[in-house]
Amino acid sequence: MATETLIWLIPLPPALAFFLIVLFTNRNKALSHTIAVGAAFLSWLGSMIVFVRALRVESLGENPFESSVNWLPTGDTWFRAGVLVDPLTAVTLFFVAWTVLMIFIYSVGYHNFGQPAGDHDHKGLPPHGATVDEHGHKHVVPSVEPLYSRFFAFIGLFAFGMFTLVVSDNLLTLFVGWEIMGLCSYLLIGFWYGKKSARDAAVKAFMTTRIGDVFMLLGIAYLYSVTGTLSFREIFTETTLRTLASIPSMVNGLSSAGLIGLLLFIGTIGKSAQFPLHVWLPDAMEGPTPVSAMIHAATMVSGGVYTAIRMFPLLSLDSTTMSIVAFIGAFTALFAATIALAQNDIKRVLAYSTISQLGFMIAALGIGAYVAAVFHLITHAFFKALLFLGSGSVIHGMEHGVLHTGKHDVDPQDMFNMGGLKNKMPITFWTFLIGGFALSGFPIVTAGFWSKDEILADAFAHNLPVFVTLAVAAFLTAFYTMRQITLTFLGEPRTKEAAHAHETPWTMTTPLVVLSVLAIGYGWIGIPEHFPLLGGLVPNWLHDFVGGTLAEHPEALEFNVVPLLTSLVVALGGLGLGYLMYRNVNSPAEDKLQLGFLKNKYYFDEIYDVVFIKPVTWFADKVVYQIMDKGFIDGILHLFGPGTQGIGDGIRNYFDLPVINKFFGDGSANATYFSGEKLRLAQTGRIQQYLMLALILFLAIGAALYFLIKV
Amino acid sequence: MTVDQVIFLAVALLTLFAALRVVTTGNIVHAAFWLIAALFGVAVIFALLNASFLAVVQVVVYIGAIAMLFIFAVMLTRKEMRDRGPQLNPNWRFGALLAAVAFGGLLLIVNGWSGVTKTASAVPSDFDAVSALGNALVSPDAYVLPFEVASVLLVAALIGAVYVAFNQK
Amino acid sequence: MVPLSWYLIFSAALFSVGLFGVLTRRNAVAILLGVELMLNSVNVNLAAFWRYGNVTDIAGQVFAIIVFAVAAAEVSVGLALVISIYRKRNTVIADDLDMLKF
Amino acid sequence: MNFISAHFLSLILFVPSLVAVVMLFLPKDETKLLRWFAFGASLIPLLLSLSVWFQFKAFAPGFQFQERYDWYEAINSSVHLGVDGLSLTMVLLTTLLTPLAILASFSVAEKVKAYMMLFLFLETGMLGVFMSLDLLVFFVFWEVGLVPMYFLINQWGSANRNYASMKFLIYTMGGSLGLLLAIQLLGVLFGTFDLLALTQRWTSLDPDSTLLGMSVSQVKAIAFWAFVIAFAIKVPVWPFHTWLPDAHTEAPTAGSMILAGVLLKLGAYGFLRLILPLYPFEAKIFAGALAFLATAAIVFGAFASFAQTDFKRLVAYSSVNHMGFVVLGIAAAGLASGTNDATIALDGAVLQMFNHGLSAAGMFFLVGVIYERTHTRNLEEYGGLFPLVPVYGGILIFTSFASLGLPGLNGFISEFLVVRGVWPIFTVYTAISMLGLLFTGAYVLKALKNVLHGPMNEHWAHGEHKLTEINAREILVMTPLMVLILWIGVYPAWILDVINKAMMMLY
Repeated sequence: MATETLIWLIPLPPALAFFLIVLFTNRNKALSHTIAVGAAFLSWLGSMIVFVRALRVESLGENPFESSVNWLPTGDTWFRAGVLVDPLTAVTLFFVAWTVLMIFIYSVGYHNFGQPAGDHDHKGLPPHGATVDEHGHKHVVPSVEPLYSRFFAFIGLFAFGMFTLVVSDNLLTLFVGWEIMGLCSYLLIGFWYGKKSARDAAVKAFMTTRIGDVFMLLGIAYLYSVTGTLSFREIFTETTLRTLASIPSMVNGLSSAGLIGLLLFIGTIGKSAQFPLHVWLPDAMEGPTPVSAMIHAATMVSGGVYTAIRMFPLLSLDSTTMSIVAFIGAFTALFAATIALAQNDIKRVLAYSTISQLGFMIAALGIGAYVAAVFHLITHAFFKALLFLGSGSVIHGMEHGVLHTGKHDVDPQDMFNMGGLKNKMPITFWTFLIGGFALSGFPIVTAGFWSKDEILADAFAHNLPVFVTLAVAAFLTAFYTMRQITLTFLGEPRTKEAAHAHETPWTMTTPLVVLSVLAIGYGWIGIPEHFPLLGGLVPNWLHDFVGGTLAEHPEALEFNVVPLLTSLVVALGGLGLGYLMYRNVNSPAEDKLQLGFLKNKYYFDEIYDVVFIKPVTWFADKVVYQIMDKGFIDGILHLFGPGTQGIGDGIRNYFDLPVINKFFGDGSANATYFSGEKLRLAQTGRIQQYLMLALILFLAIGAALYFLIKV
Repeated sequence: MTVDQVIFLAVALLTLFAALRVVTTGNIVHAAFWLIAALFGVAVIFALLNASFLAVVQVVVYIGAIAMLFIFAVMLTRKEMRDRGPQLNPNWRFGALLAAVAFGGLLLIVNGWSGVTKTASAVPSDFDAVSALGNALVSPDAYVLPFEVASVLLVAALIGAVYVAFNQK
Repeated sequence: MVPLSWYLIFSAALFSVGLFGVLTRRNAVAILLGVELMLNSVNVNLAAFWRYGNVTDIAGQVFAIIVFAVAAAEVSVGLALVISIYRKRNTVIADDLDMLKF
Repeated sequence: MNFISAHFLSLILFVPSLVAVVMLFLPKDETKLLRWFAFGASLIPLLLSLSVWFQFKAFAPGFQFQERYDWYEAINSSVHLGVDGLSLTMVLLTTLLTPLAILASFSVAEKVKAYMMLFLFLETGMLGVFMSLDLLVFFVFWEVGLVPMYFLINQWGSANRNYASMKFLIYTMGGSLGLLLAIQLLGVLFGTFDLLALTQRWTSLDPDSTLLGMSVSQVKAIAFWAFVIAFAIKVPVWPFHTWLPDAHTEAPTAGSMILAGVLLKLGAYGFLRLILPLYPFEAKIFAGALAFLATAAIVFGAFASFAQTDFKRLVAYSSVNHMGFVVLGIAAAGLASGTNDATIALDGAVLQMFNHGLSAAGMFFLVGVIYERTHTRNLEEYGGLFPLVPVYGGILIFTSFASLGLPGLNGFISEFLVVRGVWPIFTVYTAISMLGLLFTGAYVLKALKNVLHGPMNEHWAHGEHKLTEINAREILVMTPLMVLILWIGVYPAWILDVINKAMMMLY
């Protein structure tokens, strides 16, 4: 099959799976997940074939696979939509396909496929376990998710959106995929919509990202009207870029490229949960864990960064924009890392770490470290998916314990309820450890080290404040990761539930293993050439390949020992300090970092509530609806009512009644009545009298005529 | 005065007297009989006018059929043989006045008409009025249509009369 | 010869007498009698005008015949009505039959 | 067949009315017969207009399928019918929505005969506006559409129907008063009401000459405003919009479907068909004001919608918001007529009219479905209904997101085209209108959250109040709408191409 055709086909199987499940197989759980996983597999297969074929092409950057069709007629021309696989797309496709497939498989186990239906499970609430009678005594086992099929439908649709976003050759279809993912994110966060927190989180996620989306839409419209095209290949030609850079925008001191870049970047801020639109991502952890892993760690939020990377040639045209991007990224990286220190929910820690790591990528982009950003994007997708799936496995194991003890008020996600899980869940522990070390940037072996090191090296070379910020953030990352590992897996079980935790089924552990391989191995493709000892052993393939996407291939950095040392120190130091501090901590009270402002995320939710949500609700209801519409406009309208009625009354009382009615109306009626009253006497009903009268008249008229004619 | 004139005057006066009795007599049965007399007088007048067919029809149809019908009707609509109370309206005088005025008016018109003094020419000897009348009544060129319409009218009237007078009980 | 005017005057007198009867009699049958008189006066006129006009034109007599027919019809229907009313209201007095008001 | 092919438009136009007259002779108690008869009959115009759609030559300029019959010779007014890409789209929308609305009203049990007849008459009224090329006939149909709608609201509406129907009727009639006078003015000036002839003569008038003692520009300005107010009330443009929530809320379900789906389009159609071609100069001058009002409609419509607790009123206000985009596109086209940007904006506006017809009709229908079962429209009284009615929930989510403008569904295409077209022309207004787009999301999610999500309101789960799932007939109503929503969202070119060519030729 031609590669172009194949690219077109990549997003389709999950979409098809969505429709098949929704329309036909939603009652059959096994069939539904078979279809969904099968579809994910087909997409994975297609992606891998495309990826392999892309590797074989010489300088793919100049000659990408592309194909497009007429989509929208716009005046004289057509808007063309199509697919494009250049190096950036190829590597993104690679990690997206892997994570998506793994998470699809993981979901089968996570939602307890094959277990009995729950005793009291409700649709829209997490399953609560089922009682089974086995070997003569009753015990409680996990129960299957009531909306099992629906889950696979939704993630199918999501995968469609993600693949669409990746293979699009233009901003508009990219935006289509972008928003479809937003919808799925909304639906999946609110998957257990019976919980108020999930419901609110879903709305919050959708609305917050939508703020970014509308700006992005503006940016797209702006770009389209200036350049007349949205196709990446056409925008990123030298002439177009130069035009964009030379036309001033309506904002002072900013070229139109700068403004467009900013508008598009706001979209990324929303989607990738950067400051100040980061508030939705931690709450999004209300969704099922595979969702957190896929949407809110590996793919969708990466989609925001991917878009920013995609638009890098445009962003880099204006230095103001670049500084803003770098600032936002670096600030978010640090800021989110500090919050993560004080979180006790295993998934929330990961959520903040995701925000922080995305900030790393954005910061890298802002300082022009294109390849480093891509590199970190990929490695992060692998190890963060791994971490989330691991945490899901932990939670699952804990829920086992909860079901065993029957104490449902024990939160299976609170790390202070865990401890000592290393022996109970060995596969989970080792894979989680790999993920955690990758996240911390544990030297040499993990992929996270190589990508983070490259960012730090670039930052050191280009922008020192960013370097310092990121270094601190990296330190904190290592620290809270170790805190998490220590609290969760090491030491002794702190609760009975933790003591009764269980390793999870193979459907869940297999993806963990696969991903941990990728989380380690993927780093080796991007080892800088001049790195001591290891440099040159494996060629720095990534740099050459991904760098080829840009028109001007980025130069490889000279090796510098300062960033290398820094990253070694912060990673190992953070990990060591974390272990030391938390190995004996058994309750939140002993944790010195449970500071109010960290725990409450710097009160951002509260501030937004007071500054935006409450005033807007008030404005909408009171001002727009009650005062403006009901009061003012309808008030004026209602004045017309009494007004016309006044005129009407006036006419009636002073003209109609006296003149028309009394005089003409009643007058003529009265006259008729009066005359009738008198004349009725003539109506005797006696035929002879009538005859006489008729005769009199006849005679009179006859006489008159006779004499008149005579004379 | 010729014999004709004497006969005319006598018959006319008798007829008028009978007619007056018809409208003034208190007994309705007598009135019916006086009507027969009046109708007979008119038949004589027809004869005087050489309208022999009309005279015969007057006697046969009017006296023989219509007057008899009246007598039957009178007898059918009387509670008792004697009539009580006045037979004329309270305002009969006014009626009389009107009739008199009408008569006066008619006389006035007759008086003012130039042809009033016309005399009758002799009937041609070869003229057979009865056969001419018969031909005229059935000739398509003449009066067959009014004649037939009249017959239809008669049939309709008869059916209607039967229907109206039919005792539904 | 009798002049035409005599016939006309006789006819007018007969008509007026009949008219008087129609206008003043209380009994409905008697009113019909008056009507008969009036119809007869018309016939006299028709016959007279025939005789004093063109004798060969038989139209006058034809009309007289038709008047006979109409008179017969009128009498039959009129009497039927009188009898019908008598059955229903037990009276033939025209003044009592004053439904034709208001 | 010759007769049909020679009289396509008049058949489409008058078949509903003829059928309504025939229905007069059907027994009034045979409700089943009446319903199916009306439904079957309303399919005839649909089939005919589909046939017209397929025979239509998008690339040919001018009006096609023209028919002309003398009507009022003394003043040179004739029944002149014809369609171009713009009106054909609207005709298709009308003939599509009417059968669906009739199908949707199978649950109406009172006075079925009168109800169905009114609907069919309504269809004729609406189609007449879209088809007629004669101003006087245009006006006649414009008004004809009001009467059945008035009775539909007044007779089959809910609690506050008297107020709502009165407001609807008087308000729109008040607006059309000026329209009538302006049409008469044109008729007196040019001795014809024919749109084609009129456009030519009207625009070629010497601006320095005088007409009826006023300068041409004065006359034009007066006539312009008379037209604008009539159409603005119908659209409705903020601040003439307050009749809409009342009328929509009180109307019976199918009435709201038609009201939102088609009647609002009459106003926008008037702008496109009459104001832009007849008053290019005035349109240019006042385009800024119109764009301001459109932006206000978008923003305030979204805000007001967000503030509602009544489900149906919420959807009604969303119409204000969505139609704002149509007007914004029209305003941009008024200012920059002839440019490529303007064409794109108009493409978007017309497609938005069609799309809003689909999604608003669907939304109103879905509100009606749940209202029929629960007898409440208060959002607070629902809650967690998704497990009870999963199919309904799915359909509701789908339609809501179409109305929200989710990419991949139809609303996005049109809104994007409008934004794209308007951006270079009214940059600031476009930026502000994004606020409306943001809040579109807010109110849609608010509705979904209150209806489907959340803890289940046990009231609807058991016993006599047990909520029943959407039935086959209701799904049948939604199916064509959903198919079109998705189809236009994925591949809009089949309809957009017709619109685009028409817009290119018109302006």
